Formats: sequence, C-alpha cells, structure tokens
Amino acid sequence: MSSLSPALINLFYLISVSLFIVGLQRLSSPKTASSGNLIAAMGMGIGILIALLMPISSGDNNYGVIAIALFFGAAIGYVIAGRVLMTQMPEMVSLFNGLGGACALFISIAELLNFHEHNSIDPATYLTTLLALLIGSVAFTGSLVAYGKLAGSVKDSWKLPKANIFNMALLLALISAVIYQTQYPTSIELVYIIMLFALTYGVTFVLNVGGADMPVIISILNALTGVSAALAGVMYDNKIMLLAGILVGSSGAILTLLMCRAMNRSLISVLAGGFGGTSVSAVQVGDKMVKEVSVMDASIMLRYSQNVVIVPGYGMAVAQAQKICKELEDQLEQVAVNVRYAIHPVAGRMPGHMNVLLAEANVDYSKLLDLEEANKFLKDTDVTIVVGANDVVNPSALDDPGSPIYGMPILEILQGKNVIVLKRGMSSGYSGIENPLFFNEKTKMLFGDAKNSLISLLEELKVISD
Amino acid sequence: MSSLSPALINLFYLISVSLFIVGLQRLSSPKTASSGNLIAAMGMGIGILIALLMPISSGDNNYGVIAIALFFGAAIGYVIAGRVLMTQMPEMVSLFNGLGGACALFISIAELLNFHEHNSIDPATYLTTLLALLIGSVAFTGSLVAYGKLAGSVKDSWKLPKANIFNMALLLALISAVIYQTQYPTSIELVYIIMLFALTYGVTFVLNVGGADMPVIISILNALTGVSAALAGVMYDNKIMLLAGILVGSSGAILTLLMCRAMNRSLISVLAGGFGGTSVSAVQVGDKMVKEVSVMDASIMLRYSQNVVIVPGYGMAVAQAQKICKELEDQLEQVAVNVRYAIHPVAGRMPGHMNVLLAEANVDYSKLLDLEEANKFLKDTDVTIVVGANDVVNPSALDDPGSPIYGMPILEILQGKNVIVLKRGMSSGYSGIENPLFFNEKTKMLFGDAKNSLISLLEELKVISD
Amino acid sequence: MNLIIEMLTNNLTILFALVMAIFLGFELISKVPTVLHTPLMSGANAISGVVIIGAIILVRQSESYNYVMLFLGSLAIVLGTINVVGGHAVTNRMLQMFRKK
Amino acid sequence: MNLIIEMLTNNLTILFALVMAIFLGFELISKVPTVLHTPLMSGANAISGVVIIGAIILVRQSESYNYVMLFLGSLAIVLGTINVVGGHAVTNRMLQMFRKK
Ligand SMILES: NC(=O)c1ccc[n+]([C@@H]2O[C@H](COP(=O)([O-])OP(=O)(O)OC[C@H]3O[C@@H](n4cnc5c(N)ncnc54)[C@H](OP(=O)(O)O)[C@@H]3O)[C@@H](O)[C@H]2O)c1
Ligand SMILES: NC(=O)c1ccc[n+]([C@@H]2O[C@H](COP(=O)([O-])OP(=O)(O)OC[C@H]3O[C@@H](n4cnc5c(N)ncnc54)[C@H](OP(=O)(O)O)[C@@H]3O)[C@@H](O)[C@H]2O)c1
Repeated sequence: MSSLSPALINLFYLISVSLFIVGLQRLSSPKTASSGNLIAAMGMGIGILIALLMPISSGDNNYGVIAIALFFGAAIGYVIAGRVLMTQMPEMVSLFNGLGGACALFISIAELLNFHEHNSIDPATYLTTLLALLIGSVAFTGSLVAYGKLAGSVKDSWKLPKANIFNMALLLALISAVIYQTQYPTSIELVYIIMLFALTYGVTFVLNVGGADMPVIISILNALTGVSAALAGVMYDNKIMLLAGILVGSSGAILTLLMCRAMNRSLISVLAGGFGGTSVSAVQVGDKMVKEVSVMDASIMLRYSQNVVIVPGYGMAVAQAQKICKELEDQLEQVAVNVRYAIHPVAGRMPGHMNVLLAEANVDYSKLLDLEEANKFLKDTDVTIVVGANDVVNPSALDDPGSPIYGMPILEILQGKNVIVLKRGMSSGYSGIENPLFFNEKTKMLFGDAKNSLISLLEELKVISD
Repeated sequence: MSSLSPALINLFYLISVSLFIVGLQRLSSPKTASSGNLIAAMGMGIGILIALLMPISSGDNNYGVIAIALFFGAAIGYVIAGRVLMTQMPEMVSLFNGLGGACALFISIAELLNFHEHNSIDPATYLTTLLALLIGSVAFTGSLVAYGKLAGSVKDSWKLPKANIFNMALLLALISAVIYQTQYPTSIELVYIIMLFALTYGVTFVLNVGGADMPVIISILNALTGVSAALAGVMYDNKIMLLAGILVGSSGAILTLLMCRAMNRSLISVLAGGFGGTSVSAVQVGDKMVKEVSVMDASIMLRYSQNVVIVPGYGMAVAQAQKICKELEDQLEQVAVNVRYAIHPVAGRMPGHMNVLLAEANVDYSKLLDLEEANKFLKDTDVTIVVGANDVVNPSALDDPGSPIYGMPILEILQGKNVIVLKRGMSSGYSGIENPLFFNEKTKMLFGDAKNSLISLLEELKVISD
Repeated sequence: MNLIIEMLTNNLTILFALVMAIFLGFELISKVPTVLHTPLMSGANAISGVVIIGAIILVRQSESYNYVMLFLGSLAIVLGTINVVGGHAVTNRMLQMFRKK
Repeated sequence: MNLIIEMLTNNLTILFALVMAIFLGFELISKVPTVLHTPLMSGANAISGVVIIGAIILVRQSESYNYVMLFLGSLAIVLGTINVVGGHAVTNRMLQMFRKK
C-alpha cells in the first residue's frame, strides 16, 4: 500500500482534530447535535485511515488481521447499537465505554510487555504507559459495573463495608505501586499486580455509588477513557489520540459537574455513595391516609377536564409506558381535552431520559413543557397524571428545609386542581425519602404498574367517550 | 542577573498563557469581567518578566535602555488611561491598538534589517517577519485613522473616489510584493515599499468606512495586531506571543461578527463603507410638520406624569449630558415620578456606550431597562424623553420594508402616551435616514443642545415643584 | 519530579496544545442544556474510542509471528471498533429521536 | 507552496496548538452580551500588546553599540508598554463603571 508523505499526514491530523472539535461543539446545541455526531465520526474515520496508511518503522503491517478485527468490531457495534431499546441507552453507552477502556488496557499491556522484552525502558514513556494501563483498567471494570447496575443485574445493596476507606487505601496502594515500578522497572510482575488492583478499584469504586447516580459515573468513566486514550497518544506520539482524548477528558469532567448541578448535589456526595439506593423505608406512612381512586372515576375526571398534564418519571421508563401515554393523549385530544407533558430536567435516570422516551413514542415536541413553562401551565390544570414520577414532584423540596432534596426545583403540581398518581405501591423514589404529595388532599392514588393502569384508563375512556 | 532554567521558563510560559485564557474567559461575562482584566494583566506581567530574565544567545542585554523605555511607556500609558473621559473610550482603545501595531512594525523592520545585514535569510522566517511588518503597519495607520474619525478630527467626507477599487488594487500589489520579496530577497528596498504600501492601505481602508462603524473596525484592527504579535512570536519562537496573539486574533474576529449582528448588518457592507456617514439630506422634511414644545410645557408634562422613560442616544454622548440626566431623574423622583432609562444595545457609537456613560453619572443599575424590558415598560409610560437618540427609535425599522434599517429591533416608544425629542436640528442620525417619529402626532420636539435643554427643563421643574 | 521536569522540557509545545485542549473542552461543554447531557455523553464516549488508532498501530508494528502481540492487538481493535461504531450509531439514534419536531 | 508544506512539517505541534487556540478564541467570545463588547475589545487590545515581549527580546539581543536596533527596539518597547499598561488601565476603568450596582 502506498505510504503517505509526512506533510500530508500532518495535514490530515489537523483536519481530523478539527473535525472532533467542531463535532463536540455542535453536539452541545440541540439544533446542530445530529450533524455534530456525524462530523465527529468523520474525524474518527480520517484518524483511522491515517493510522492504516502512515509509514511505520518496523513490523509486518498485518493488514489481514486488522481488516478482520475491524470488520467484526464494526459489525458487532452496529448491530448492538441498532437493536438496543431507547430505554437501555445509558447502559449501552456504559458498555461501549468499558470496551474503549479495555482497548486502552490491552494496548498498554502489550507495549509494557514489549518494553520489558526488549529491555528498552525510557522512564517517561514507561510511566505514561503504566498510567494508560491503570486508567484504562478502571474505566473498563467501572463501566461494566455501571452497566450492570443500570441493567439491574448488579444490585445497589452489594456494597463493601467501609467502602470509602477501602477505596482510598486501594488508590494509595495503586499510586505507590506505579511510582515504585517507574523507578525500578525490573520485573513485569508488579505491572500485573497494578492491573489487577486497578481492575478491582474500578469495581469497588462504582459499586459504592447509588444505581441512580450512574449517569454521573458514566460521564466520569468516559472522561477516564479519554485520558487513557490521550496517554496512549503520547506513547505512540499520535496527535489525534492525544488531543481528542484530552478533549473528551476535559469535556467529560465539566459534563460531570453540570450533571451534579442539575441534580442539586455535589460530586463528592455522589462519589461517597450519598443517597441513591439507600432506600429509607417509609415508616411513617402507617399513620397517614392516602386516597385511592378507581379507574372509572379517574377516567371520568380526565374526560371532563379542559387541561390535563402528564408528569412522566422513572416509573414510566420501568413500565415502558411511553407509547400508551401517547395513545391516552390522542384519545383525550379527540374529545377536546388539552394534554401537555411536564418534563423535569432530571426525571428518570439520565438527563433527557423522558424526552428520548416520549420522542420515541412520537409525542409532539411542542407538547413537552420544560420546568418553567410547566409550572406556569400547572396553574390552569384540571388533572395532573403522575406516571411513575416521585422525587421530581416532591413538595418537601419547596417547604421542608430538613429534606435532603430541599432546594431542588420541582414540578409544582399542587398548583393544579387534582392529582392522580400512578405507581405500584408506596415505596419511595430515587432519593429514598417520603413524599408528602401522596397524602395531600388533592391527590388520589391509582396503584399498579403504570402501563397496566394506563391501559385500563384508556379502555375506560374509549367506552365513556363513545 | 540570574538566568532561569529552561524547565522553569516553560512552566511560566504555560502559566502566562493560561492566565490569558482565563482572563479572556472572565472578560466575557459581566460578573467576572473585572477580575478577568486583572488576570490577563498578570499573564502579561509574567510574560514580560520571562522575556527579561530568560537566557539569550547573543547581545548585550541593554537592561538600562529597556528599563527606561518600560518606565516611560508605563507612565505615559497609565496617565493617559487615567485622564481620558469615559466618552473618549473608543478612540482611546483605537489609539492604544495603533501603538501595539507600531510596536510590531518596528521590531519586524529591525529584524528584517538584521537578516539583510547578516545575509542570513531563511525563507520561512523571512516570510513570517514580512507578514508581521505588513499587518502591524496596517493596524498602526488604520487605528490612527479610526482614532481620528472617532475624535472628530478626520471627517467622513474625506473619501477617495472609487475607494473600494483602489483598496483592492493596493491589497493585490501588497500581496504580490510580499511573494516576490520572499522568493528574491536580494535588496531591502522592496521591504520599505511594502511597508509604505501597508501604511497607506491602513489609511485608505479605514477612511472608506463610515465614522460610526469605527467600533467594528477597531475590533478588526485589534485582531490584526493580535495576528502580527503571533507572527512575531513565530519569529522569536516565543509561545506566549504566539498563542496570546492568536487568541486575540480569533476572538477579535468573532467579536467583529457579533458587533455586526447586533447592528443587523453584514461585515461586507460595513467594509464597503455601507451607510454610516453618507448623510442623506432630509429633503422631504419641508412638506411635513413637526410640533415644537416649550420648556415650560415640557416640564409640566413631566411633573405630572407617573412613569417617565429617558432614551439616551449618541447625542447624549456628544452633549455630555449624562450627569444632568441623572439630576433630572433625581428631581423627578423627588416628586414621586417613576423614571427609567431605556437602553438600546447599539445606542451611541460603541456597544455598551450608554451603560458606561450612565454608570459614570451614578445612575442606579436597576433603573436601566434593556430592549425587551423597555418595550414592555413603554406601554405604561406617560412621557418618553429622547435625549439625542435617533436611529434606535426610528419606527421605519418596524413598518417600512424599504428602509435600510428595516428589521433592526428598536425601542418602540410610540407605545407610550407622549414623546419629547431633544435634538439640535432636523439632521438625521448615524444611518442618514429620515425618522418618521419626529412627525408623529405623539411627538413634540425640543430643539437645542441636549445638555442645555435638560438644564432648562431641570430649572423649570425645580420652580414648579416647590 | 525530575521525570516531570524532563517531560515538561521535552514536550513543551505539546503541553501548550494540551492546555489549549483542556480549556477548549471546558468551554465547548460549559453551556449545554440538560436535555443534551445524555447524547453528549454518548458522543464523547464514541470519540474516546480514538484509542483504537493505538491498537491499529500496535498490530501494524508487530511481526507477523508474534502471536501474543497480534492477539492482544486484534482484541483491542475489535473492542475499540465496537466502541467507536456502536457509540456513534447509538448517539445518532438518540439524536434522531430529538430531531423529530 | 513548498514553503508552506515545509512549515507544516516542521512545526506540526505548534500548528495543533494554534488550531486549538483559534477554536478557543471563538468559543470564549461567542456568547458575550452586547454591553460587554467594548470592554472586551479593550481587554483584547491590551492582550494584543504581548508584542512588547518581542521588543524586549530584540533590545536584549542587540549589541550595545548598534544604535539603529536600540533605537527601533526601545521605541517599540515604549509604544508596546503604552498599549499594555494603557489598555489594561482603561479596561479596568470601564469595568469599574459597570460594576457599580
Ligand atoms: N435524570 C437524571 O439524569 C438523573 C440521574 C441520576 C439521578 N437522578 C435522580 O432520579 C430521580 C428522578 O425522579 P423521578 O421522579 O423521575 O423518579 P423517582 O423519584 O426515582 O421515582 C420513580 C417512581 O416510579 C415508581 N415506579 C417504578 N416502577 C414503576 C412501574 N412499573 N409502574 C408505576 N410506577 C413505577 C416508583 O414507585 P413504586 O415502586 O411504588 O411503583 C417510584 O416512586 C431524581 O431524584 C433525580 O435526582 C436523575
Ligand atoms: N453602539 C454601537 O456599538 C454602534 C456602533 C456602530 C454604529 N452604531 C449605530 O449608531 C446608531 C446609534 O443610534 P442613536 O439613536 O444612538 O444615535 P443616532 O441615530 O446616531 O442619532 C444621534 C442623534 O443625536 C443628535 N445629536 C447630536 N448631537 C447632539 C447634541 N449635542 N444635543 C442633542 N442632540 C444631538 C443628532 O441630531 P441633531 O444633529 O439634529 O442634533 C442625531 O440625530 C445606530 O444606527 C447604530 O446602528 C452603533
């Protein structure tokens, strides 16, 4: 295959990096996001092409092996990405990120083996490679655990006792081992130990964090993968890896902070396993009363309303009830009831979770109200249907300074006339705290899986609307 | 003097560049702007310190000369900056920028002399230096002309015939000369010619642009100074000059575009000398009637209003009437009249012009309404006093598709009950077009210098309020 | 410490590029609306797959009989490609959802 | 053209830093409110005074008897310093005005 001239390679390097930058830039604004993704993918394509064509100093090219590997990787990635359900997006991203980490892990270990074999150990490069190995490993297992937590196969209760102390100790051990190994790189054994420790750290670090905080963790792990790619870039003296990696690293860091801010929490409290998962049992429920409502009554209320607001939450995702929500909306609109969706920015388990789900169900974009719009509209609302939301409609955020979510902006649905809450039982939401909404006089409960309840409501509505 | 170790120098380089970035970042948000300026100044301080202390390969250091030059420069700069009136800010910035360009010009010509003397001509460095010379020269004379236009000593009517064609030709000649000289750098004479041409181009390029467009031009010239600093950075292999210069260059470019957008014009039309200065004589005025108002009547109207809005414009700056505006406000507030200022984003001759002037006069920040707030408030306004504004209150922007300013958002003062316009005569504003506002039945004119008119109003008000 | 100083001195320019990239990353993301957090994360994840370039170079540089290297390298390529292709495809699907007006 | 290619090849890393700096400059400014245009312009103008560093190096590198260089250089220093000091001072005054609440 023809080898490229250095000037041309450099030019393409520049183009590739610029495409990554422009891609990221466009990804951060709603109108341009879609093209941003494609532009970034082009940057990646050019980067890969250069890696394939640039002249190398030694080795046998092995294009056959590479072609096969590329083919399988692309096929697998493409198929998985096409099949996955919208609701599984966050865990998918996590899984992919883990594979990126594993990729960094494998190439660093390979290079370290090379160094030791040829006894050519330049301390700076050695340190870089060791760090790439370490960070790649943490990103790898960390992402897998995050995947497991989101997919529900790893439980929040699987926590180490004194996890924070254990993690600190492990981190210290890791750092010491890296320093030692860089200064006395006599044997490869310590490298394996470092890898094992790092893999373990990835697991324990993420296990400690509540399942609902996984989006934040994924963002951190993603930044880590970026950093390990950058370190590998130093290793191979490849500017694309270096700069794209650093870009992902720093933008991941800031995204992490933005996510925490949107939940009104500090990064430290997330990492220390703050709430999220420590579900406080609702002990005080016994002495208060909730009112239940029958499907029949509920549908009559809906039928004769002017304005209805649907508040989706995590429960809608669990129940996969987005399509049926849309059908309910259609049915109501047919009888001239005005339906809107009130979308809280952190409803669900990832930012924009509800928007994605409702868009999947073909809900009209203009019917989605953001927090501010919704709180205005709610004043004129006759019935608000809460579909598996909990924390985002918890009024203690407004009036109970002792509450852990005090100060978080919420959807103020008690401004409306009536509230119907669809949930399975009285268990609490993500933050594990009780919700006075359920005991409010304006509120009626409709217990059961959200999807089933909605289906019953819909059928009843059809009957009474005819 | 002790010379620094290379590692330390590099560290300081990094710190200096980072300070510039953080400084610029903070300069672009109102709350942090002030600290941003200081941080950038610190970056500059560190950069200068390194330049003074780093080891050099040849030469006699000449610290004495440098110290004297630095002292004089700093003293002059500091004194001028302290003395200048707020209204003269834009021309001051332009002057300073020109001096920066001249600095680039002098060092490039010195280096070019060096090259020719020692006959050591590396084409890449030579080209860089030649470009630094060219751009520095344009920034130098261009800024001086812009200064002159803003200060009023250079008239808009001093235009070359066929200026656009002349400028194009000059630019082409310049580029050809640079290409030729880089390939055959046999004599220094052509360098002088290039310099002369570039100096001329700076003059003719800016002469062609309307005086009121000077802020945009200054922003461009500022970007050019940045670029010439960056080129000089390549020359001296100095990363601070290079990166800070480029930062200024690219941020200046984008700022230029933002300014054009705020005026609803294209950069091309600004550069081609669009409107600005081509004052169309108000021929049609004769057959329409304007109503004048006496100071007495005007003050009575003001005294018995509930809400009064003051609309400041370029005329307020010319008349230096900001302090007296504030006194009028105080007097009116004493008799329980509610006074607000409606600030159009491009009122005056630089963005934020009115804010700066009114802040200087100690007007309370909360009394300044931006465009949107003002247009709401104007509905309930009894009397609007237009103090030397014209284009920003021209209703043809709303309803006359043939008008050159059609589509520009304006202050819709005709929504209020009465309008009093303070201006000297019937001449038009910056865009040179007629203003139907003056002939509107809600409008009354109070002719005369804005400051004098306001003083009379104030005195009358004091009399009738007692 | 010496190591760090040495690196600082040898790779000065690249350090500048790094500092720029770090600031740039911050700036690019600092004003993104909440709804875009997930697609952005997903897009950034796809970009972090650049590490695949390293895997390709690794395989190209190894001898065709060095099975350990080839194994590690091609495994790395497969995983990296899944990350890149899957990441961009998933991001695209997500954004497609948002685009429907 | 050859010249450009040569420069591209020799200064690759610096080119990357440049590209980053260009993007960064754009990003930093792209959302600035109208009121800040003038102070920002003024601040950027002060920063563009970095060219003074070149003037200092020029004077330091010239022999003490080379009067042409010394003259050009010290003139450049004076002008550059006026730009830097005056620029920052003027910007500061302007921003002080804005800060008063
Ligand atoms: N969006 C993000 O980016 C993000 C990231 C991390 C954390 N968080 C946090 O997640 C929370 C989101 O609040 P949220 O109101 O959306 O959810 P939530 O507070 O977690 O509450 C979800 C509710 O849905 C109910 N539910 C579960 N499965 C259901 C089903 N099949 N049918 C009906 N109901 C079901 C649950 O009650 P039952 O079990 O009784 O049915 C539960 O009370 C916030 O605290 C937020 O800070 C968000
Ligand atoms: N702000 C910016 O950044 C910027 C930059 C470039 C261009 N511009 C342009 O500048 C214009 C600004 O509009 P504007 O309404 O503020 O001003 P304007 O349209 O330029 O009008 C100024 C008016 O003030 C009057 N005037 C001048 N001296 C006066 C004095 N001593 N006493 C009383 N009146 C006096 C003039 O009329 P008489 O001569 O009859 O008194 C003139 O009609 C816009 O077109 C804008 O696009 C703004």
